[in-house]
This record gives sequence, structure tokens and C-alpha cells, in this order.
Amino acid sequence: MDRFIGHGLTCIRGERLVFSGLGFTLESGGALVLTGPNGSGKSSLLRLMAGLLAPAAGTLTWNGEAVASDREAHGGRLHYVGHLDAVKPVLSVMENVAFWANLRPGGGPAAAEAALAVFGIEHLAGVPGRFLSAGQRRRVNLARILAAPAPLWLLDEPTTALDRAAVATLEAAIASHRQAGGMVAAATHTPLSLGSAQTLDLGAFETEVAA
Amino acid sequence: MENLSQLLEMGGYARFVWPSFGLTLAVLVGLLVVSRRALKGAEAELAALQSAIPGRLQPADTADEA
Amino acid sequence: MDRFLSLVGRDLHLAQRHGFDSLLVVVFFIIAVVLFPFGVGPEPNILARIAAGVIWVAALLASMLSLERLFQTDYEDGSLELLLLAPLPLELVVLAKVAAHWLTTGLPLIVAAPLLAVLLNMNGAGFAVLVAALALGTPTLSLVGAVGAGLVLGSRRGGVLLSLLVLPLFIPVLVFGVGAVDGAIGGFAFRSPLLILGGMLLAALALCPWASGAALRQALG
Amino acid sequence: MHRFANPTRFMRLSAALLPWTAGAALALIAAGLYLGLFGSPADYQQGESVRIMYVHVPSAWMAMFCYTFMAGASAVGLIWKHPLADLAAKATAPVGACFTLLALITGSLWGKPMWGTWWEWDARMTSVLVLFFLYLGYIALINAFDDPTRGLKAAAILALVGFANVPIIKFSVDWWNTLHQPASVFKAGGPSIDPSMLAPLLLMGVGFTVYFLWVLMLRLRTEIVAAKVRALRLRQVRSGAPATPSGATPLGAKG
Repeated sequence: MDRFIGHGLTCIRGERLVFSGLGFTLESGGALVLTGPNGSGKSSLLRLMAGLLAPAAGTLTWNGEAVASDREAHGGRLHYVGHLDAVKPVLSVMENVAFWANLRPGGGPAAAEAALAVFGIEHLAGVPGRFLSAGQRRRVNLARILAAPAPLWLLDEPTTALDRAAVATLEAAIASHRQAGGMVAAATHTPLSLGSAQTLDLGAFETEVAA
Repeated sequence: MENLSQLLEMGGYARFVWPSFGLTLAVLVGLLVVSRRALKGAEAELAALQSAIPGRLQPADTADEA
Repeated sequence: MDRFLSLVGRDLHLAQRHGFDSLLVVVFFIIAVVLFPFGVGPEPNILARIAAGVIWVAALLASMLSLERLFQTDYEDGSLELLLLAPLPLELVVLAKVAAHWLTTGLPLIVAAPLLAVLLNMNGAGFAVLVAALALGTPTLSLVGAVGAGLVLGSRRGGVLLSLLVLPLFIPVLVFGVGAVDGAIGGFAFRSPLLILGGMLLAALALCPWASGAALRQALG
Repeated sequence: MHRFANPTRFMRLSAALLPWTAGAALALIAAGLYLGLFGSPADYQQGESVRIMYVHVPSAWMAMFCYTFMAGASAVGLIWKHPLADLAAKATAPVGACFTLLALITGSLWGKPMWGTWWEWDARMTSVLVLFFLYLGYIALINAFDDPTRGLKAAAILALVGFANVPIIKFSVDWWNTLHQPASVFKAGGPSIDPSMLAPLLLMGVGFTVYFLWVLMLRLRTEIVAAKVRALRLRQVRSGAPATPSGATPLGAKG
């Protein structure tokens, strides 16, 4: 049973205080949906959770241990899907996914192949990234997170450019990830149906401008 | 008078000594003027903004830490 | 170690798929050196006198030109975020990228240098030392350059800015690189400048990945 | 915790100190100039041209001092994340660059009658020239980003990397210089310096330092006021109030 807890988090981007005093608790099997208007800090919170951004105040702990104390370990237990798909135009779909899978424990070519199949892009395995549509690139990026296991998924607008069927596939993937004891935090403004998810409205933590 | 011309001549080195002192003073005064003007400009902008924004007189950013 | 090698391999693979664009750097290096005889005249004595300096300065400029792309493409397509989150130290990621960069740009420069030394009528005694000095010096350039390349990510005018940041820091490598070659040609000690170049490489190996990692973190933070 | 670093204390302190530093700087520099021009003898070798020393040497001191100060402030900013330290480093850079430029130009004006050339590739002048490039790089980097805090952080790292390099550059320039010019015509200052020459030199040195503090406070106040202006503009944008026409302001990175 893993526990990922954020406490009293404050985020400053540039000179703007994005949010302050924010807390959350995620446990194995749990899901956290981030909502709020543009600029309320959904992406910032996900980057904070990933460790890409350091909180200006507050702590993030994984099973009681501060995330900041061991960045590599934290990186190893999470998958982050940001706004950019990290698909290299000159590498084939398979090479793209396999590279990221190989960097992590438990990932490999076989897992990469299975992940492509889940998102219905196995027929594109040999196609270089530059020929892909936006939706296909997004599916390659999502296949990446299936290709190596990690307990925590951080998804920033994962449904961008996806069609109905692909969204359903993603929902199913998230459901089975949670069933296996994984946890998910996702920012989205299109409805993504995640059973029994907590919702965190970042609009509530919006604060006055800081100098 | 003789002293003054002697001073100005600088033992024949006038064209090296006086530019050195002159340039140093010019740069230091110039830097000071530019810095002061920037400060006055910023302060004027802040004052204009504060009067343009209705409501609180004292902006939140000068308040003490939370 | 496997992951380190797979990172190096990926960058080499990418370079190869791009048709070894990086070899253009070597072409730049050669053209830059070839310009000098047109500038200073074709007299063999003069060319021989300045050969080491010209080759080193051109090598400095060539490796600086290629540095801009070191992190830029990964930064633009989101790969850099994922590399930061990979379960291995960021310093190793930087080191892997620098290694790949050196293999695709520094190494070809070393190969081309003796050819240019011939064109510039350099004394034969300097050839071996020139190659040795470049072999010790160009990795230092790549390492120091990686710090600058990390710092300018996301700035306006990355390329010009990078040269302004990095070239002054390249001066020690230039001084001792040329010193070694001139020493060998003039018949005095060339060991100590080579040793100093080696020492600078070790210091750069220890410090630059760390500084470059800090630069990347703040670029993505 | 300096997360919401509160500049009010600095603003109050600097407002109180400004007139004093201004007065002290003016008095010290005036006294130094008087002694340097009237109250000190000419050098038996260099004649009256030695008076250039009273502006050249303090400028060179300040060039080094400002860089050290900038690197120290950057380290404080990086380690303790104190925003005032970052701003202090930023405010120092142009002052240091001015002193470095003065050291170079007055050195050149001194070199012409002494060495017969405007520019001698001697070790000291060359390393000061490189120092000038380091300042230029720092200033260029800090201004190269749309988000001001991003520039501050990048430049702080650069200041430290540059500072670590200063001794290496100095060492390599010395080495290079001894290789290329075994004997210099000019032996700096002589073994000992007469008290009548030391007094104006020290007065100018202290005067320049106080002047630096004066300008630093002015520039730091400017930075803080500018940050407040940006914060107000940001609030204006967010609350949808009508914007005042003057000057566009860069916004922080999007959330």
C-alpha cells in the first residue's frame, strides 16, 4: 500500500503565486482529478508532484519519505505525460517507445510491443514519428507509460487530440492500473470518467498576486 | 596662475591624465544618473498604477509574510 | 551503466538518422581554417607560425556552433522533461549527451586536424601533440559548453548568447592547447601543457555535469 | 523562510542609508581626487602620469570586488533562495562592468606613455578583459528571458561557473604571458609605495566602494519597485480591470 501525500504546498511561477496551502493524499488504487480554470495551476501541481518543479513551501512525501531527498527514486516510480509528446520524428514508433521503456526497470521491447497493441498502433510500429498525426503521437506517448510499470501516473490533459475510442482505451488502462494498485493524478477539462476519484479544485487555492 | 598651467600640463602627460580622470568621473556620474532615473521612473509607474487600481490603498505585496 | 550506454546510443542513433548533420561542423572547421591563407597571405613561414593557433581557434568556434543543439531539440519536444524524470542521476544524463556530442563533433575535428596542419605547412613535430592536445581539449569544450547550452534554453537568441557565455571560458583550453603544440614544434617542454589540459578535463568531468544539471533543472522548473 | 521575502525592511533601511552613503562617497572621492591631483608627488620614473593610478587601481579593485560580490550573492540566492540576493547580484553586474571598462580604458591611457602602446597583451590587462566578457555574458543572459525570475536563476548559475573559472583564466593568462613575453617593460608600482601616494589611493578605493553601495541600493530599490509594478499589472490582468496604457510587462510562466 503506497501513500503519496502533499502538504501545505505553495507554488510560485515566475513572480506569480499560483496556489498556496494545497494538500492531497493519494493511496494505492486512488485517483485525483484536478480541475480549475486556466492558469489555476493544474499543470504546475502535476510538475510539482513529478519533481520537475520545487515547491516554494510545503512537502511531498512518498510512504513518509520526502520526495526531494531522492529524485531518481521518485522519477523511477512515476510516469509523467505533459503537453509535449516527446516523439522523435526520425525514430520509428517502436524505437520511440522502446527507448523510454529500456530506461526503466521492468520495461523492454516485449512490453513496448504489448503497449502499442493496447492503443491500437501496433501497425505503426515501423513508421517514423514525423509521419504521425497529433492523435497518433499522443497514443505513442501514452503507450510509453504502459511499456514500463510505475505506481504513479501523472497525466496533464491526456485526452488532448484523442478520439472517443482512444479516450475509452485510456480510461480502461487507468482502471486496470488502479486495480493493480497504481495511482493516478490527472488534469483535464474534458470529462474523463474515472470511477470513485477525488476531485481537487485548484480554483479554491488561488491566491492574491505575490511580489 | 603658473601653478594652474603647470597642473593642466601634467608634466607633458596631460592628454593621458585628464582623459583618465574625466572619463572615470563621467562614467561614474553617468551610471548614477541612469540608476536614479530608472528608480524615479519605476516609482512613478508604481504610483500611477496604485492610483489607477481602485480599492485597497496598501497593495498586498507589501504586507508581511503569510 | 546500461542505461548510460543506451542514452549515448540513442543520441548517436538520432545523429545518424539526421544524416550526420553534425559533420557539417567539420566542414565549417575546414573552411574556417582555409580562410586564413587568404587573409594573411600564402607565405609558408607565416602559415607555419600561426598553424596551431588557427586550428585551435577554428576548433573552438566549430564545437561552439554545434553546442546550441545539444539540449535544444530535447527541450522543444518534451524529451528533456522525461530524461529529468528517468531513474538515473541527471549528471549521468548530461554526461551521456556530452559523450554523444563529442563523438559526433569533437572526434571528427581531431581526425580532420592533421590534414589542416599539412595545408598550413605546420612543422611535422607538432602533429602528434596537436592530435593529443585536441583529444584532451575538445571533451573539455563539450563539457563546459554543456553548461552554457543548459543555461540558454528557452532564451531569446540562444546561439549568439551561448557564444558570448562560453567563449571566454574556453580561453584556458586554447592557451594550453596551442602551448603544447608550439612547445613540441619549438623543441621545448610540451608535457606540462598537455598535463594541464588533462587536469582541466578531469576538473570539467567532475564539475560541469553538475552545473549543467542545475541549469537544466532551472530551465524546466 | 524567505519564500515571500519581504523587501519592506530593505526599503526602510536603504531609505535611511542612502543620504549617508551618497555624502560619504562624494566626500571620499573628492578628498581622494584632491590629494591625488594636488597633494601627492609625481613619480621619479613615471612623472605625472602616475596620477592615473588613483583612478585605475581602484577601478580594477572594484572590478574584482563586484564580481566576487555578484558570485557571493548568486550563491546565497541559489542556496537559500533569497530573492533579494538574486536581485542584488543583478544590480551589481552593470556597476562591475562599468568599473571593469574604466580599468581597461585608464590602463590603456596609462600604458601609452609608459609602454608606448595603447594595448599591451600583458597578463593583468588580458585577464581584466576576459573579466569584462564574463560581465557582458552575465548581463546578456539575465536579460535574455521573458520571465525575469528565469533569467535571475540562469544568471546565478553562470556567475558561479564564471567565478570558478576566474582563477583558471588568470593562471592560464599568466602562463601564456610568460611564454610570449619574458620581460615586461613596466614593473608595477615598484616595491614600496610612498605614504603620500598611498593615502589618495586608499581614499579613492574606499570612496569607490561606498559609491558602489550607493548605486547598488538605488538599483536594488528599482528592482523591487519594478517587481511591485509587475505584480500590480498581473493583478490588473487577472481582475480584468482596464489597463493603463504605459509599457507592456512580461508575465510569469503560465501555470
